[in-house]
Amino acid sequence: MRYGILLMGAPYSSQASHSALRFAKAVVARGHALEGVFFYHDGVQNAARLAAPPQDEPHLVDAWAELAAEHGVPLQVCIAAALRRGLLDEREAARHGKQGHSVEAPFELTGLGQLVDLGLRCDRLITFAP
Amino acid sequence: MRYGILLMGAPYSSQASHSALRFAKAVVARGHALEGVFFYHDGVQNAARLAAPPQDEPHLVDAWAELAAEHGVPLQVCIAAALRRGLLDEREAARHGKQGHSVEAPFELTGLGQLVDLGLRCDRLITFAP
Amino acid sequence: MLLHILNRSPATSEVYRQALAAMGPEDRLLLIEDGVQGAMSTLVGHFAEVTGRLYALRDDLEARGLIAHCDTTVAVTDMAGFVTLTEDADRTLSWF
Amino acid sequence: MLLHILNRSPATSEVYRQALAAMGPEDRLLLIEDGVQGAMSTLVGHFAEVTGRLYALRDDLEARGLIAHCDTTVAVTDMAGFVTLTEDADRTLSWF
Amino acid sequence: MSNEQGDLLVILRHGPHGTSWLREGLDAALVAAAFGRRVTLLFMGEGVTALLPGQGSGPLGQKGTAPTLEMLEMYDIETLLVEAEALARYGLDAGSLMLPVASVGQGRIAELTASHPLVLTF
Amino acid sequence: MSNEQGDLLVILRHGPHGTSWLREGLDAALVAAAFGRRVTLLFMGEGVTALLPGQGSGPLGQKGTAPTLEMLEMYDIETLLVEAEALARYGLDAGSLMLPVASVGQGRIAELTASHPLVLTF
Repeated sequence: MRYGILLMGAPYSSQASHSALRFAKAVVARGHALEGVFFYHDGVQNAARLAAPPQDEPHLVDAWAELAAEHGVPLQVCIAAALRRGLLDEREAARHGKQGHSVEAPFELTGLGQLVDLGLRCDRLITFAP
Repeated sequence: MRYGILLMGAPYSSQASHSALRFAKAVVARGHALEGVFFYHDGVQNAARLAAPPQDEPHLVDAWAELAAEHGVPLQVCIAAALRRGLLDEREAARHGKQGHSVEAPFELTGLGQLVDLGLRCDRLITFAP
Repeated sequence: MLLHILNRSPATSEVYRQALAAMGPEDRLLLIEDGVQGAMSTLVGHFAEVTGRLYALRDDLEARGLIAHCDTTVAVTDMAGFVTLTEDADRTLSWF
Repeated sequence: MLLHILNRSPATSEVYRQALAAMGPEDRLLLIEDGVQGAMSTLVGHFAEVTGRLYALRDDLEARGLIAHCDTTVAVTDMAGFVTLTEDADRTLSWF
Repeated sequence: MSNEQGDLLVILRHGPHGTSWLREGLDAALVAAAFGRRVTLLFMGEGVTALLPGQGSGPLGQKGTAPTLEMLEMYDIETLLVEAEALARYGLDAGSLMLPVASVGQGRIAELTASHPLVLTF
Repeated sequence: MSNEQGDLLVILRHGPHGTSWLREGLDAALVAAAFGRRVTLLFMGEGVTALLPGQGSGPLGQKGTAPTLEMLEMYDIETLLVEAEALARYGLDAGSLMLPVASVGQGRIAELTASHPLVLTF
């Protein structure tokens, strides 16, 4: 089956990111196709490239990037939710006249339409929220 | 009287930042001394220098910086809560081997001890949380 | 006398019980943000034990279209009044 | 048949009522995260109307020291079982 | 899409101003509608307070969600449902809300969640 | 400080793993204690579940808060109070928790909040 995940919780503040990542791995292990993870609301914080958690805690940003690298899962971040929260890639930073950026590949800023598309295209969309 | 504020909500996600800022202005207008604002939990997101909200919405990061400039209010950000959430100033970015930074003056990364100090030093500590 | 500050609605969250449990006989309770829903005549019964010591923030009532629904037993206050409430109290506690 | 997923405790949040209100007669309810508190024998009564269709995630029960408190009427499942539950259902809805 | 109910059910469970859930849920509904999807909105629990008349801007000038709700018709989002139990809990009357809505009971809510290909909760 | 109750009352109202409130509240308590302040902990509502024995690490290996609680004594945080009503609601017995605690009723909680120079809620 084709699965999609909607993640709306920030890492470290709530367990939503842990649950989503764990579910994603179980979906892939079961042989399903994970068509994408869409990050909305506070979930966009999962794309914060500067996150520096203590070494004895899981690094969730890196864990998502590893999932993308190993299984080709697109990591789509709602651009409107991200900009409000200070999460900009290089292109958006330039557009807004800001020095530096806080989001990088494999996370990609995209529109909310991609969430609707993911939800209607997949057989299952599972939401994890704070 | 001497006032302190503890802010634990992220801007845009909850009203806590709006309430705290509005209360801060009312405290100053009333002639009290606002000795500091301490940002903890998701409140550290108020220091996200790259925040780019739509132009018809209040820019909370800038509003805090204006409060600091006009009234000399220290803006203290819990360093442990900030690092986990991807909020690093130039010094911490260098220390963690990251290119770029997401926090700048007048926000300053500091330890939790400053919260206890603020709470015990002030006549009133008001907490705003999500 | 302490000022307790509650920002959750009694219709959605049990947190209001904690605020009430922690209140002394003279303490006051200020409803802010989504907490002002508790000032509605239909919900104010949750705060019966602190009648006369219950306040709600006008700005938050107005933003939500709740002024007309606010019970007459609730003291409506503006931001300056919020500051005064914190002055009058020895300390404040927030419940969220 | 839908799978509903609840991550809030009935002891703190009224959200469980929304999940129950939205459930059809065959739908199932999976408790995860803080929601697994609802599987405790002392709290499971909130879910009486879905007895036999109530599941709880083992990982989250174990992490919280709640395995021994879990009511015998609740079906405990692991992550692979979570995926199976989503396969068996037509869709899932999350309540938070 | 063959479903007469529409493609997408968006369940809104939060009031205005306190959090961004309502706004972000509405944004999802508007985008879906703009892409040609038929959208049904269901206001549950605290969500019914989103429909109170006479809302204002927030304390620092944030515009709130009422102006967005007033635009729903332009996006062809015309099916607005409210949970009957929530209306009762808040002591509100469906006819007193800022937009025309239909009140739905518990059984109907289960039918709605079962019949829409995509359901999002906010 | 002359107050025999101690300087700081930290009220913990969330369980482990689900959110970071419990950990961040404990961190504040530990820091205050490390700076020589006398700290009292009060577990209210869901917070009592922080004291359940037999907790494990989280699903991705996050260590949780139980190891931190076991270190409290080293920080001279010895006054651990739990809300009696919360124990009853969860069907727990004070004696079955992972640390020695005292159960306190509603009137005592109001006394505690009134008598501490600084009270923080998490």
